[in-house]
Amino acid sequence: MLKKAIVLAGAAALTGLASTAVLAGPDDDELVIDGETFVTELPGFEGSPLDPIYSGWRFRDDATQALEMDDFENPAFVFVEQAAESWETVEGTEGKSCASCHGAVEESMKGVRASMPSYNEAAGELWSLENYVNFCRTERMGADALKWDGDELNAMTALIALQSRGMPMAPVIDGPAAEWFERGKEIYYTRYGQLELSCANCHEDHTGDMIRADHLSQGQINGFPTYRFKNTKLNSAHGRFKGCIRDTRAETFAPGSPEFRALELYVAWRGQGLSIESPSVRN
Amino acid sequence: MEWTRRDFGALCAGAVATAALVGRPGFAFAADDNGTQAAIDAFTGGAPVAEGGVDIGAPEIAENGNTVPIEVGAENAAAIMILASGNPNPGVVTFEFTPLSGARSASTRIRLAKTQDVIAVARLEDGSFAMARRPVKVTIGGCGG
Amino acid sequence: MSNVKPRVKVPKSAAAGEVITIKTLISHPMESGQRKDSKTGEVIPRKIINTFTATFEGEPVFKAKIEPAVAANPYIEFSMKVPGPGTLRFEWLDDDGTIYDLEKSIAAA
Amino acid sequence: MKRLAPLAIGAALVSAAAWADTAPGDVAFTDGAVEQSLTGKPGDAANGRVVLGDRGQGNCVACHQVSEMADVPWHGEIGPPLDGVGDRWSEAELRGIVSNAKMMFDGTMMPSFYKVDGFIRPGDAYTGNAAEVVTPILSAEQVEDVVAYLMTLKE
Repeated sequence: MLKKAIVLAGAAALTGLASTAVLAGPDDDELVIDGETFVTELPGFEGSPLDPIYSGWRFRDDATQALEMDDFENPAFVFVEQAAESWETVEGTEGKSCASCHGAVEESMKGVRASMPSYNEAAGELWSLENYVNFCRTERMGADALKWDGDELNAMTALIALQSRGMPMAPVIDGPAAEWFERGKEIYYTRYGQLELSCANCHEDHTGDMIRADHLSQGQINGFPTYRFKNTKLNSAHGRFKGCIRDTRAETFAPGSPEFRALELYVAWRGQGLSIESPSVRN
Repeated sequence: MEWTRRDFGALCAGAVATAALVGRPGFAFAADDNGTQAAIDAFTGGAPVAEGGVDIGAPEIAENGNTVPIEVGAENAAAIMILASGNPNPGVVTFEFTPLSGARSASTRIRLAKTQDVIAVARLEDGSFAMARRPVKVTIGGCGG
Repeated sequence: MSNVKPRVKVPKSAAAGEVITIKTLISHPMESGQRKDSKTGEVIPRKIINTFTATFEGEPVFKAKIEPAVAANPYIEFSMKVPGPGTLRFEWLDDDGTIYDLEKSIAAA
Repeated sequence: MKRLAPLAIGAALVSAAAWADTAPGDVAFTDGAVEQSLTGKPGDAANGRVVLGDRGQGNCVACHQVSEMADVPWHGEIGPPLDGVGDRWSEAELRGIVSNAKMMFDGTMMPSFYKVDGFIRPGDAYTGNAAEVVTPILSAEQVEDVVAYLMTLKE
């Protein structure tokens, strides 16, 4: 007898029908990983454009959801393991590894992902987690910067983000971050490209609706980096932003650009309070 | 009739054995003849194939054809071959069991190029063959491009 | 990623006669041989994990003959009836001839 | 009056030999509707059906359900179902909505399928690169084909 969620008994009559799968909204499933229950739904906070707030996990089907519920079955973890080796590996001219300065990733990186992206005083700009990693590489290790949204950098941010898994998203948007937040908000509501679509058109106004065969989520980023079936690798939030904007028949911004860092801050704020799921699994 | 995607969860091909027509000659793959029948023949050596007795677990709708979880099982199976009748090539994977196997079932994740029937053919320990098929709808992306 | 890495999940201990679930996953692109390079337009040669085997103390437990239609980062899950304490050995055979392997010991419960 | 128009245009075609498609910038909207055919000839409803369902063309079913197109998989639910639109709207209104729905429905999410200006960061199709020249998503002929198909969707 087969045992998985994917073999739940169901009606056999469905097979002939081709189109229109209708599901208005998220499902009711509970995300539990290693005995820990994750917050995938919460009421909107004051000023929140969304109420309730949902994790994208709630919009995926059972088969996709199941892969995130088991760290072994979650393919992202092979890349996390690779990054764990990189963490200990000396690279660059200074003879250092990440661990040389930061020690055990489990200790030093705990909670870091929760406040990303964050304003960096010294740099005078908003930095994503990737910026911090590459700063260490180029300025402390004497190593080359890793490519934005590339496999190696996404694996490293996944390893670091994992140390905050289960903690609430808690970006800081005031002080010097405020202007970045405003810029991100402006981008979120701008109707880009020849299709003239903003993030909000799909992810705010049509959450839960089907766009062709895709079930629209709120576009939250609490699961990034995420392993996607689409390209069978880890994807950064910026990589995902780029894909969405490209699909509006627009000239995209580049991963790592100030525009996408601003957008990342704004979208992180829209999902504040959601549990960090990184590295998540999506379609 | 209104149904939700959630309801698609999935179903066991064992429970829909009616969909699994078999019996070797005349098992036509007219619409999707990618060599599926030839692959079955190669596996069975042309022996007759019984209907049912093989379970296939798969999502009713796969959110992305690049990674479709699938599980097959058959009592007393020595080997189970999985075929994708609508892929460019039918072969997917063949599992071989032994006396040390706990259950005669296994799972993996497969690529399906489009909506199609997944087929599982089992060679049982007594040398006979059994087979089931199960439709899987494969989604396409939401936007253009 | 060139960094091919196998993972296996097996209970650390089990009683004789117990049926255990074995989960395996190897990071591998499973290049199907049907994809074209987006820049050159040339077909990217096939390079997949084509065979997976599991043995227990040298005795065969399970084998999978794999085609390009198995998804990238191939995941295989199966079960074993534990004969007693001993060592499981897993091997993944790449088209290029490389064998990736891993061993896991099971203690008596 | 409307019914006579094709005849008149047909006659004009015979004499003028070459009818130039109305350029995207020259489409005349009246209360969101476009009276005049963009091509000067009737659309091909069968091809319009293809345009509606093809992801590389109109991909209209990404957002709209069409019962008559049940053979085309996966219809979205962003916009209203199109069943019966041939009764609810005139041909001119449908032509206007397909060409530039924002002329009829202010702020609508529906893309403008026959428009080449006023975009923010327009791209070269789905490459993510900047567009050097913006061409309409659908050609004048495709718009007319879509309109012809939509006119067949009667309750």
